Amino acid sequence: MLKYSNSEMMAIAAGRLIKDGDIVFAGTGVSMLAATVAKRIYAPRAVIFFETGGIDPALDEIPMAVADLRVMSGTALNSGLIEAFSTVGHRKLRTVAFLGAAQVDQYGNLNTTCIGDYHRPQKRFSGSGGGNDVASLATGVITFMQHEKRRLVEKLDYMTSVGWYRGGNSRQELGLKRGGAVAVVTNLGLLHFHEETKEMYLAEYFPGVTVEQVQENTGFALDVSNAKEAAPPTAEELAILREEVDPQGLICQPPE
Amino acid sequence: MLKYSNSEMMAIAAGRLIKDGDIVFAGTGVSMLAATVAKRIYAPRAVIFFETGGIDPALDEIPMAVADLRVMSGTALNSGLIEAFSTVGHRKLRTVAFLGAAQVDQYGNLNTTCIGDYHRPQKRFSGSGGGNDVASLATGVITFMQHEKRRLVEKLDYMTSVGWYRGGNSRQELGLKRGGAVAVVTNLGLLHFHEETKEMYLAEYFPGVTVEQVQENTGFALDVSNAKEAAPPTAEELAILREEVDPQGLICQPPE
Amino acid sequence: MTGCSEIAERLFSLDQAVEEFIFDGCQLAIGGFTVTRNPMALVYTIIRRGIKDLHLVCHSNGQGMDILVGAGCVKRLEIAYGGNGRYAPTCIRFRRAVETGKLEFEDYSNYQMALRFLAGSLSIPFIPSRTGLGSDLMELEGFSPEVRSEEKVASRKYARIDNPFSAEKEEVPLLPALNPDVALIHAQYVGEDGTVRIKGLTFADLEQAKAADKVIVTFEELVPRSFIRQDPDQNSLASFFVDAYVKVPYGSHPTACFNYYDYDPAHLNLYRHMAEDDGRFQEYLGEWVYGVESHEEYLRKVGIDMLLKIKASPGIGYAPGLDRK
Amino acid sequence: MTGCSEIAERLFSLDQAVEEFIFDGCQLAIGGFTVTRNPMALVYTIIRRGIKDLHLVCHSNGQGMDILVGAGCVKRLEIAYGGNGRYAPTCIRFRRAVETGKLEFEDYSNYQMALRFLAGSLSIPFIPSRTGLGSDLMELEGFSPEVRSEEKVASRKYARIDNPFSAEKEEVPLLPALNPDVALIHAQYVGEDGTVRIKGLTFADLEQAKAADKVIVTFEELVPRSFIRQDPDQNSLASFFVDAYVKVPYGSHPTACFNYYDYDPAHLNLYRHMAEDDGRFQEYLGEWVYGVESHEEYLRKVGIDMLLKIKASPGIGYAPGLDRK
Repeated sequence: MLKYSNSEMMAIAAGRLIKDGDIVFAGTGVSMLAATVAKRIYAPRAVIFFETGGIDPALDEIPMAVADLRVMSGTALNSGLIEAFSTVGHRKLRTVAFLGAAQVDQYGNLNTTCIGDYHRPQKRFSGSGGGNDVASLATGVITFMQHEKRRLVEKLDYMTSVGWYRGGNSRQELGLKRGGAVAVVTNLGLLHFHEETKEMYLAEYFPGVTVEQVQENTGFALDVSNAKEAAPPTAEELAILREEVDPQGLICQPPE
Repeated sequence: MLKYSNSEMMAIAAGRLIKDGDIVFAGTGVSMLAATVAKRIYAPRAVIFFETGGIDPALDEIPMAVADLRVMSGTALNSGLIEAFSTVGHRKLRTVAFLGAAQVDQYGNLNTTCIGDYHRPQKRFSGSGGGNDVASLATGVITFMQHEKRRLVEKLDYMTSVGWYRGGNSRQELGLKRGGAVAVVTNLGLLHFHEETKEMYLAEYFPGVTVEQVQENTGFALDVSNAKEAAPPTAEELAILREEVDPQGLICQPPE
Repeated sequence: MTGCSEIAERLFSLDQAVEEFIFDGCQLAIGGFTVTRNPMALVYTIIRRGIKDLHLVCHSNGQGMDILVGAGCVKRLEIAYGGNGRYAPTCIRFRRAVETGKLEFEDYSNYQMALRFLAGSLSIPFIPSRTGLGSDLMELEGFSPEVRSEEKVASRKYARIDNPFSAEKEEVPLLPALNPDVALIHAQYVGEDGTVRIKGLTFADLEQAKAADKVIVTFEELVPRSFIRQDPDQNSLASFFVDAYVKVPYGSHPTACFNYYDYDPAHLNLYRHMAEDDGRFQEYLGEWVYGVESHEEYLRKVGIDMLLKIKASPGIGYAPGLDRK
Repeated sequence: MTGCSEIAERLFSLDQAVEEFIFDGCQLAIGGFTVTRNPMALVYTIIRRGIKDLHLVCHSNGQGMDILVGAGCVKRLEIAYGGNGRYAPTCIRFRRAVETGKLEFEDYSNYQMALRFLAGSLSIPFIPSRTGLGSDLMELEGFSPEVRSEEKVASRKYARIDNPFSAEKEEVPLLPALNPDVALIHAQYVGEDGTVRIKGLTFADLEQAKAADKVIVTFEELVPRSFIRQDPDQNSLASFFVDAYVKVPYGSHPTACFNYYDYDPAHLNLYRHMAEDDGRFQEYLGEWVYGVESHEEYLRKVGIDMLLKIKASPGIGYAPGLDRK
């Protein structure tokens, strides 16, 4: 059996969600890998771009930040923040964004700002960056996070980026015309959202993970009734990830 | 005595109004010549630019339109309309604009749109173009026109571009924070505006023109009490205009 | 159509592109400015194919606007400037149409039209502007209430609000965004990857393209991916904004195209002369538009002598010494 | 200062530029983004000269923001993202300052901050935006009413109006424009005529520069007029927007500068380590900022070995194979 790490599984599981021709708004870290894996395997005509304005970079090396010189090298076009974000929100484009977060709630809303009181937090994080913008404007958002009770919570300490807001139609009622949370990819599995209620449910658990493990590490009641085991990474997926996408092992270290 | 044509006198009289370091928003025709003469003689550090976005072009040949390729050749920077107009209105820049018009009133307001009813005019002109914008935003406007009773009128058929509006402080009260009409240059002389009332007065009449001639050709009562004769073009001014600025004689033909 | 990285399936002929994307009554924006980089080959194709009732949204699209109006393709016009530089201080067929009541029209300024396209490109419904205050641009509406109620027509010409961020009362005019059905752009370069590069001034072309539902790009030259990606800072429009590409050398003749060719002064003078009379104008259309079967035939009519005369000088971008009277 | 076509009188040293244009309490915007093209040489000079009470307006100005906050120069901060990529998912001194109540701060998003600079650059008082709806960015204000009443602070974080162009009720959020007292930008090229060319992504640098009252540009290379005017489509900022130029090779170290040098991973890791502890951070400032008399001395401390390691490869723009762990 193939050996692979948690973050390799996450990158590949998320990459599989990208459709050919999608415009993929990538962050750094695992989301970069997921986008690049997707483009090299499932969605050759996907276009990867960054909030900083670099469109379809060569990505011969992994960027360590969205402003890394590697996101502006070999691109189709270099521009700026205004152009990039107006592209995310452009009605004629299907744009899918990868985000990370410190907390997510059952409606896919995200906190990347703080734990505790906003004005005097116990723990401060980076803040929205472009997170709120892409969550507001993109066709869909895929979020990465570690699966822990304190991260998958009933109530966010701060709602930085809106997913399905309070469920149902509440997102549209805010004036957000499209978009919403597509999936949350954790180290334990893949979470989707019910079509009507917009509540989170467990779609797939990764090989070696149990449904109980997922439930124990989730801070709210999670529908697991339709959960099945995810397909493990294939040899091809792993080879491309390790040899082409991140040969320096900057993001994912394969298991010893 | 040097011979020169009316339009040569106009270009030179207007050119003399430019201060060194001004950002000069030029149109085509005589205003182009005025701007170029000014830069080559009185204001070497003036920057000529166009509403289409070309900044400080080489102008080895006279442009025939503000989108002529000659306004984008040898420039410091080529951009677009948004950048150009936001530059005209930039509070840190002293921007002077040259405009033409079909009609002007005693407060320096301009009509470049129509004669007769707006919806079904006797005569339709080009419209505002960037005229209203620079009249609203620039530090000052200098207008060129033929001196005729039907052109210098008490009431405009259509107020395309605002000068001093209804005189006094009325321009500021509209919300136009700076700017206003600096001068009108006609084939007969140079018209300025009273500091308080903002009413037009005759500042200079060109050599060979009489004060009476100016009055007869003006459609409203004109203060001529401080008028004096303008200095004729110097040999240097004419030489630069004819040999360097418009050697093809596309705009001004010297007299036979 | 999104994210295609190669353009084979989006390469059209002029006729195919017009047939596919331009319909009677559609709202249309054309790129360029007066005598430069108007998408003339597409404009001629629109006329030839008898498209009608266009709602044209223009800043200063001189030559392309005038011939579309003159040929009767335009029902409704929003415009800032109906002139063509020294070759027509007021565009002649435009003027005739307004004076004879043949057009629904409404005036804005150039900055206002550019800002309206910018707002459309940013997907925001309006944008503030400081221009227009006190003028008849703000006092007089061109469109009737019936026109105002139609789709793609702004419900009001302007709005005014009190600046909510200011302690003192300060009125701010708002301009409604534009989102045309189609934008037509002529560019110098398109890469094999579909990336568009415009050289020289871009006017409001990029805002128009990003504001439009569909975008057709005609271009002078198809260049290798390696060329267009050598310096991506220079590129103008990403492939995913473009719905159709048409290769049309001299595609903006008789208007100019920086680094490729100057405007054709003889043709612009001919046009002016022909446009001055209704009958002559029909002759002009017969000879130069309806009677021409292809863009190649059009270029043969212009003739190699003239194409060499207007050829741009490298490093200068225009044709120095061209007789432009 | 307007319209000067040569820049001799606007060439300053780092110290002169900071002395002339940056004052205690001023509102400051810095260019670049996280690990790239921060105007670090100017930032160090600000710290060294003991400027205090800055009101910093940032989108994601990682490294420059963090050290200014850490050195105690910043009283008030508007920010979208206080991180530095993989080298500091949350900037450490920023985080410490917020958690210990040492800062007045308010959160926006990156697009919102960029749009606020755009509005400032267009001289309009506000701009609509579709982002933020429903989130705590709109629900929670960071600044107190007292802070709100101060000059250069927006009277409200957002406003909401009903779209006056829409028949149905549609609420639109408005963002207040930003017009900082000073913007600091680091560019690759400045021409002898003062024209600025930035290569690679421009982030919100150009909007920041055009929104600001005063602009200081540091740059890698002074190039002839003939070079900068060879292809003016590539240029970024006209001379008349710039108040002071300072030639500073490696002026954005340890952040990167496209085509010139990559970020310095060793230094960013050193910074992270030193920033984690209050005492160590003072040591870092002592060694790398206060204890350094000139930019040349700073570069000697970085060392030629590292400068060669981070040197960008032509045609690629970064340093391939650089150890970035």
